[in-house]
Amino acid sequence: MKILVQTAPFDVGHETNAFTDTHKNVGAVVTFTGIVRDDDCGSLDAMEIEHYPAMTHKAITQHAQSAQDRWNLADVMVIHRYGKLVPGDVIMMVATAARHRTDAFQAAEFLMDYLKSRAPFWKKEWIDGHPRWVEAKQLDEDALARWD
Amino acid sequence: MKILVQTAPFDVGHETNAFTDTHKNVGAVVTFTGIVRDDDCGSLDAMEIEHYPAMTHKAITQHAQSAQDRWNLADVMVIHRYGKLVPGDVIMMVATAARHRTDAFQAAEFLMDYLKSRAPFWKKEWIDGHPRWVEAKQLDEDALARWD
Amino acid sequence: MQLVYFAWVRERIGTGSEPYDGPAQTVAELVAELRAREPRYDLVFSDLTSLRVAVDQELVDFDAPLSNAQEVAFFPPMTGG
Amino acid sequence: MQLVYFAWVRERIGTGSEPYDGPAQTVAELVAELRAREPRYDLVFSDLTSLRVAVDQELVDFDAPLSNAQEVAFFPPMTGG
Repeated sequence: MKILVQTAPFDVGHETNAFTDTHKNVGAVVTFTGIVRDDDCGSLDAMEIEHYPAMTHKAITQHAQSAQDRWNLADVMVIHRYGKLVPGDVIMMVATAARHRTDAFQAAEFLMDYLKSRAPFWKKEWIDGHPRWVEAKQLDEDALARWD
Repeated sequence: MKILVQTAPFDVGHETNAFTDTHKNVGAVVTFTGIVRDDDCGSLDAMEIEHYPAMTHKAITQHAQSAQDRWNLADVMVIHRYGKLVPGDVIMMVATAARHRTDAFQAAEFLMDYLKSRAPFWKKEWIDGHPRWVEAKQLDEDALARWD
Repeated sequence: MQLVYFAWVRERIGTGSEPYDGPAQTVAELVAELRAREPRYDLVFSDLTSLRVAVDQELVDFDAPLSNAQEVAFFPPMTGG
Repeated sequence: MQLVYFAWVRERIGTGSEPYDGPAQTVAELVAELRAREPRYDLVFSDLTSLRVAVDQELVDFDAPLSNAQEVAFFPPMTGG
């Protein structure tokens, strides 16, 4: 298991290959990459991600472990950035490795639903020059609830 | 849309980065990588994938288009190898790009379920020296049926 | 019209493709004609639930018509991905 | 015990952390005490449905006990990923 919380950019392709190469007898690798995209209504100048350093790594690790308890996984990786980002920047990635594709897909979706609503990150956006904190979406709560 | 059917190995990380970099205003990229893994019961020496050249590219393209009709996708990529492979070799990958993660995840799973049971590929395995054609699994048919 | 075969269908019939210019109007009629030819065909087509058929590279049912088809392909259920 | 604040909670209270050594035995009692301090606290904690709380880095409900807690964090619903 590899959990990184960092400000530095990272190379998704390089991380994907490194994650895939270290596993013997894995039939399926799923990756999710989250990218800063423009706002639906205005022009996004930048985004700042704040997090809770004492909690973030610990909380993500707990949830990665619960994914491993729940599905038959060979490995899990999460890399999440914080700090200032601009449109096109990679925010985070999740990777899951398993013998069978369904485990890899389900675990990756589960981890994403968790990271959206329960990992201690907060996004502030500057749209057309104005700052605003991104509000949590009911849609993301609903997505998380289906794993109960 | 990029659909490749080839014998040559390819670099999953490089393809993932190239796929991700070409899209503006995409928030989510999901990739699936399929890898030759050892048999559950014996030792897999090698695998040979046969396909139907006149049909393969056309059939995958049709299904990639139906994924695009069904979900809000910015792009789809499928690379599938045929010929002789050994354990650890990458067989294929799928990538989907979308504004929102649910579209990217759903479309990638849909394409995988399709490729498993409807794209004209057939796997022959050599296990402990004995060749046998891989049999289609009811599980894969069931996985496909949920999209009807 | 060309008949093409893949995977164990190809192996058991002993060729990957062969021409056909008989009277069959549907896939079912074509299958019946092939089964009557030789035991190796009869054996391959004895259980249609274990086979798939494509007419001009489109998957179809075994009762599909052959009107103007250029190529008919027989093969086992696919196992890609 | 340390109180820590994130995102707009931090901005509205005007600090990221501050010490606390009052009598509160539960998160609810702590919230009540903070609200009584100053209008900026009162405003931040006026709608608890828009807040989350963690005791020693574990998410808890607002009626959770504070026994031996080292750190209590208040913040809005998370928006990561």
